[in-house]
Amino acid sequence: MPTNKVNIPNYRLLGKNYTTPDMVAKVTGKSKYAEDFRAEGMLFCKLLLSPLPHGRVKRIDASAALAMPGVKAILTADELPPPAPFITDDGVMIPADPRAERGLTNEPLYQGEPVLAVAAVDELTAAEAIEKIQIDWERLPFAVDPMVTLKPGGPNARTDGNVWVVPPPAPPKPGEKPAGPPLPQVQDFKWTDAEYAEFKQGKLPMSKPSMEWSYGDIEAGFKKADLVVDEAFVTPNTSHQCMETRTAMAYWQNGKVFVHCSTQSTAQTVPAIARWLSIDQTNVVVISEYTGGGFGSKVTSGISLTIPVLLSKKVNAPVMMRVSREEEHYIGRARPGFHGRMKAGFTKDGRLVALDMFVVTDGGPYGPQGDANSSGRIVSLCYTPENMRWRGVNVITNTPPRGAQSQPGGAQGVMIMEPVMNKAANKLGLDQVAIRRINAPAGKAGIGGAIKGKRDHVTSAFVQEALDKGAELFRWNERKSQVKKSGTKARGIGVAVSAYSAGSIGFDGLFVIKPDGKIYIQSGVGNLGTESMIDSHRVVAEVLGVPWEQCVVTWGNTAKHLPWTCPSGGSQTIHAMTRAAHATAMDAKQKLQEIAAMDLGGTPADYEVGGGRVFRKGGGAGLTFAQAAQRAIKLGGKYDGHEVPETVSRMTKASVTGLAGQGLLAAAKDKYKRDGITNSYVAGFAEVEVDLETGEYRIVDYVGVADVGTVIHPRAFGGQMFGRTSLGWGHALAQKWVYDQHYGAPLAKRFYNSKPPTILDVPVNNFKWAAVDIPDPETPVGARGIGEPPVGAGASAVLNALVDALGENIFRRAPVTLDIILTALETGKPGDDPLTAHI
Amino acid sequence: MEIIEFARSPWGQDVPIHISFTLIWVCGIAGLAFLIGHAIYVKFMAKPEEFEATLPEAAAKVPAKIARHSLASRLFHWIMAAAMFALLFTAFLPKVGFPFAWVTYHWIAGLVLTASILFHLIHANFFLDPWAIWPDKTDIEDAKRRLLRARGEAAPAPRKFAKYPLENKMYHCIIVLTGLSVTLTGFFMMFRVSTPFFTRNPYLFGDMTWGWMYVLHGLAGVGLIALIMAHVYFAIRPEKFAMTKSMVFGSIDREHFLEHHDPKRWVVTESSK
Amino acid sequence: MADMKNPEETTKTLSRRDLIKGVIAAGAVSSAGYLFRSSGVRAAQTQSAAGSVERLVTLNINGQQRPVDVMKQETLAMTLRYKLGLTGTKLGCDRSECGACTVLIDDVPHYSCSVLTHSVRGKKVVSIEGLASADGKLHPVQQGVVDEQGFQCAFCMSGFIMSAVGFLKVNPKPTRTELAHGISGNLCRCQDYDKILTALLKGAENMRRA
Amino acid sequence: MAVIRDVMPAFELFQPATTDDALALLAKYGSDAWVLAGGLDSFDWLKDRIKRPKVVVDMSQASGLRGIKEMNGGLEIGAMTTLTEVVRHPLVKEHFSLLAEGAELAASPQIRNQGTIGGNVSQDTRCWYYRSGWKCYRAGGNICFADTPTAINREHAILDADRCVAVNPSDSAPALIALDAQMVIRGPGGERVVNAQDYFVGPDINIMRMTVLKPNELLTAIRIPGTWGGAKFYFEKIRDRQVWDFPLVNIAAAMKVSGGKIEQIRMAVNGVAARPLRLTAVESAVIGKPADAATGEMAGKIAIQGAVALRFNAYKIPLMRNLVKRAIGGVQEAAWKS
Repeated sequence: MPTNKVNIPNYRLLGKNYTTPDMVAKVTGKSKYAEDFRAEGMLFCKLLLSPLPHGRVKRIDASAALAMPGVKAILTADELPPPAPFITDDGVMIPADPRAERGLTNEPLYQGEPVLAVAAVDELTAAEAIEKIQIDWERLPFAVDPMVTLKPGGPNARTDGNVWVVPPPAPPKPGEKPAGPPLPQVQDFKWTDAEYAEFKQGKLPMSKPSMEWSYGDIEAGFKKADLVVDEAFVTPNTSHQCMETRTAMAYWQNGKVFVHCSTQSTAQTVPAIARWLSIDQTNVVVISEYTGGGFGSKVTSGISLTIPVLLSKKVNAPVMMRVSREEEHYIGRARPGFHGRMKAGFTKDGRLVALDMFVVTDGGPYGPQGDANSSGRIVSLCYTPENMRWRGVNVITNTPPRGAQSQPGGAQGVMIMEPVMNKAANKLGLDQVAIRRINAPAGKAGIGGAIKGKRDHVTSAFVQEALDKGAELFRWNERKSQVKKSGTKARGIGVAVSAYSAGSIGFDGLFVIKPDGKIYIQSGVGNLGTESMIDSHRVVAEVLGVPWEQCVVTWGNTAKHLPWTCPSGGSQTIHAMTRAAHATAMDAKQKLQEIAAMDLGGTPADYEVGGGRVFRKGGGAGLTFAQAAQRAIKLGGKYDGHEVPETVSRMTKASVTGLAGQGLLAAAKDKYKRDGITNSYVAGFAEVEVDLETGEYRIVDYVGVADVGTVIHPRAFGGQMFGRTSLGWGHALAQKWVYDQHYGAPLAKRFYNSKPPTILDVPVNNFKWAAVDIPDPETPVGARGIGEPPVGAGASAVLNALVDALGENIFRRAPVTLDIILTALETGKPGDDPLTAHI
Repeated sequence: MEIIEFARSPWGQDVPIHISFTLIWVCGIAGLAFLIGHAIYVKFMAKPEEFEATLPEAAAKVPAKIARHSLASRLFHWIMAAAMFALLFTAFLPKVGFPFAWVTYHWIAGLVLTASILFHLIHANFFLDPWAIWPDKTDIEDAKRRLLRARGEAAPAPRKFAKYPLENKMYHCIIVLTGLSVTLTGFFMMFRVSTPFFTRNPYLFGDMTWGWMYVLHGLAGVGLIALIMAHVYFAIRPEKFAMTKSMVFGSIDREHFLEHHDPKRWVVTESSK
Repeated sequence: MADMKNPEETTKTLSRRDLIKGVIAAGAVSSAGYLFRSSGVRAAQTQSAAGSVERLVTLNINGQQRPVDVMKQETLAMTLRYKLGLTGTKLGCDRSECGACTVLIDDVPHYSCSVLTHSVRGKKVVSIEGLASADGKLHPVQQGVVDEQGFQCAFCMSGFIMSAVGFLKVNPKPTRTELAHGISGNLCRCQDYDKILTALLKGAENMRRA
Repeated sequence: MAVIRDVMPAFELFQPATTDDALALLAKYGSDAWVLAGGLDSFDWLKDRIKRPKVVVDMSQASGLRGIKEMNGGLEIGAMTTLTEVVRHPLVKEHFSLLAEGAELAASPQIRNQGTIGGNVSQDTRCWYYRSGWKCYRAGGNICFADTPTAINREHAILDADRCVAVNPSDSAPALIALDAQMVIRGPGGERVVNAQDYFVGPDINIMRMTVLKPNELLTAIRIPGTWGGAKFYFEKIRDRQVWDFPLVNIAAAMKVSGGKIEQIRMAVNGVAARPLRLTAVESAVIGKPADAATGEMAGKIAIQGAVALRFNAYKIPLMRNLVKRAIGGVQEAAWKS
């Protein structure tokens, strides 16, 4: 039960709990998610999924299906628009990628990939029609295990190779805009015989990489080291498994497509759909007021929504595509699993002086995932190795496409590095908290590799403070000396640190103060219920000095003139949108002051804003917001949006125009300076209890302390702390993919097989969170996001606690299920297969 | 009626998995129909066959008892028979409504059968006259004569048989085919189940290869139902009973020999075994 | 509206035309049955036998009698969502392993994705839409959730609330652990379990006070 | 012909009010009919379109099959009684708490509110290959996908496997065996009663079914004799998740102890073979011995004789051994509190 209170001084609203405006609709069932919409004449579509892990369609015979009464149309990959180049708002050209995922395909790259869709009057008819379709297949080689495809002579998941390689970006030509990121290329990549021999010994070969970076002098670092730890670890592939699948419904009206979908970003889904369909983004309307979970898998919704969109165009009727839970397993994204190996050099006092990190990521068939690189960056930040080399191989497998999942790459990096920290502390006889404290980032700590000798740095880091606070709350020192074993149960404690990027910059804010005196705030952020979408706008009320009740937030429908905003993903919102909100509030303040000066004399600087009024400093004449709004309408121009600010992005400009004339319109882009990359940090402390006769264990206690700057909405924050930590626990406890390697087929498609944690699997009575409460110096209200770093901390603190309870020779991969523990206790050897994927 | 059952493979391919088990009844009934038909034919329709007479000087050389099957051959035959019955019962009884744990008995019997066949191959090829069981030119020529005569057409009288009558030889041919089919497929099928001999590996072959292997095993298996029925039937027919006895005691007597066999084609001496 | 405990009687008293009129009169979505509209795919009609089932039924949903045309294989979740416009009941897995579709049948929580609609004839069904009173006053458990900012994405929320309401009928004064067990048949992927439990416990407290 | 899941095919529905009506329907429709109890197992097969019955006989309206009544000092539980009703029934709780414990650990609250005791004991295996609709032995094919060099078989059998290595997932079944329950079966020929342990069938005898129930028969009731009422009970279920999970191994034991010595005992485990196994060898070995850790240790070793591990399920052997040990000798530590 969180009894935690956050004390942010001097704020009227920030740091206080309140009820968000979406709650009543949610508790009464009136909130509408994508599948809750109906349209007259709506058809349903169903998907035909590939039975093969890799194959090519030779011939489709759908004649029997199309002859059925009630069947309206079939959509195949041939009817999808070809991949098209794309120009971003910043004018960067993203070239067309022929290898990119599309909604349907004639060369499925994983079992379950959608091949075609059938629209019919109802689902039953569509399903019967699918069963009547005959496809002739050409079978192609496949691999679902990255280790298998790396073996000499191993099969390749794509016909042209098995590893992604991203060429370095071309240097910008003088006088031209910088070129977009180069297209990833595919290579055929195999281990040498010697490396394969090492693999067969159960060791992950540190082969030649397909990407690498470094800083410092790693050789010199190892020379300095008193202890070298060489450890490998395997992390699971885990599906996002949002409660709401990526169901979508679409219809066309007057050349515009209306898409009801589930997305983390209403605003950013518009250009994504425009790009997938090769149409102008002004012809796309996205409606998504409530999103049933995303966790990174629905940043711009999913490309599968193009199926109902194109079918509805083809049959000229609304089409609903209900995505089933099994289909969601295929197209719903997942975190890539890692095979990682760390060679780490420590001095006697525990300082990490050299780190050689090597990872193999299982990236599925589409696009290189950023997880690999992120894992190295986060490890370089969390444990500040003096010298480091990071190398990775981004492997292509015939498994469902991956996507960012809360703390993408960071969680895996932490999970691979934490056992090394743990082992080093034990070997050196150091306290686990102490060794992390010694190596913790502080201030403008470095992150990532060096380019021309220079590394990036973060905005701020207060990890030592987080560790200290956590150790105190957890009573670490006290518990360290408790008895570990009692009868058939053993207890252990563990600590882990984690970090991740926690905020982007440069987005727009937009609101109108209307003649009713209320502030109508527009948001293009998806509503995932983390409430950052709403919470960030509390800054507007805070800056303008109005009660929150005077603010109305509009979201979820791009026909309602929304600004260009960040997605509710990557922990961006609370940072990016408090900045944008702040900038926009300042714009409103400026306009209010100007109007007041115009009407009441003096200069704008003579006026102050507060209490719903703009008034002369020190008291005296003023205008209410209602009056100022009416004046703004009269004044027109920039005051009511008839003059569009230059700085804001294309979408915001259109929205400003759409809202013009309704009141005092404030619109601004976040142009605040920021020195460094914004990251948040969590120190996690766990206690576990293991039943030595069954291998079962429970997390009996957990403390998480966050270094996130200013906490804006403590209750929502606490929910994120628990929720994201729990996602990490899931990775430690039971969540995974299982594949039959002979057929390349998934076996754990159902919840009862893939095992996301239930309420009885997590320490719902023994969880505490806290924040260090030091505002970030590089952002106006000092707030950073919290959605990512709890994951790695949650997973690794539990795994480290298991090591404390049972010793080091138990497991080499996560999740650690009871069979692994029991086998290890029984045989005295680690109870898991060291390297096979998806078991 | 379906002869083969197909199933959807995990890759969505239609592959054969085994024969339709109604074929058990089909073959059982076919076997029964054949032997009833044959019995009726022999009893009511068949004309007595006439053969070329045996020359007396040749007949004089024939001893009183002629060894037909060595002890080893007889042992082989009866072990094989026992294995065959065990195989048929373990295979088909559970399919026709008498469930029991049959798999282990089945493959053990299969191994016995395979071993006995291997023994037989070596024994027959290296210790006996391997050609004695295969039809020769005379057999084929005589078969024509017998056929013509049975149809009432004019043809010279056929000669008496060598060691084995043509029917016997033809039966052996079919048994060789079906026997090799079941044992060979059966041997590989042991990889599909758990045995003490090797790691269970149902993926030794592709889905399609396995499927046809099961079909062949099944077809040969149900074929054997009819073949064994016929074999037993002939074994107990009075005119063949001497041969059946020889499979127990090893020899036939002179009269039987002279009635059915041609001493020129089956050269026997006192010392012959 | 006729009580339809006996399906045989239904045949006699209600024609399909009457039923459709009734559906419209009852204020249901006018174009009923999106998912099962008019295809040719039907099970072979069998002649009536003991226990045969008539498609036209009247259901007691949230205290109202709702006449509706129900396919034989239709689940309650589908009827609620696609025939009666009650989309507050969510489908998260359609396989009784997430709980988003939980409704009360005669006060007992059930996964409506795994109940044949025909089996709730004569029973009282309550969905999330039936909790608040007619004047819009929230049910104490709903109020507890609002008070405590329970849940994140809330796709699982109606199921959790229905489970809690059902459980509190059996155990009105649960401990935190007891309530956790009571609502353990509901999955939350935001994994906001801590806040959910706090909110529903608050709801239990609200109920006792009300 | 392409495969599609997650749309329940159309079928004709019957909701007979009596067992006789239901049996008449089964007789009429034969193999085209499917019996629906709580439906929680059935709907998977139907929604996945793997099983395609033309007719579904839904027993939900057969009120005569629901309820618990006292009978000769024991109980008779109607097959359609829900698990929640079993768990909450005062007589079950008082005399046969072993069954209440087992039933309460099944699945989730809502499933227990709907799932029936008859359905729970008669449910099909959860082998994920079989459940994927792959044509294995159990589905009438000629292969076990779960015992191949690449198969993932962590949840499969260690005992009594014969070609098929699936396990029985029921939590109430071992409790019923330990309580010496009897299954009442009605068919066209009338009623027959079989002992609980004989209700289940292994792949050696019938590789396509989990029970001796014939397609034209119904399980109508479960009778628990008074014999074991109030005995010393032990039930434990080991699983990965605390909700919605089938047992990796579970154990049920009923013991009568006098003067510290075991006088009588019945013990059954599930999750280790295609049918719940009564551990008769253990039972006879421990009678007359003290109910302590040493006896438990010995019993555990006997229990696992003949166990054969697959690639990923070797842990089940010590797990079963330890559970047997605990069932006799007890657990030293308090149970989990969550």
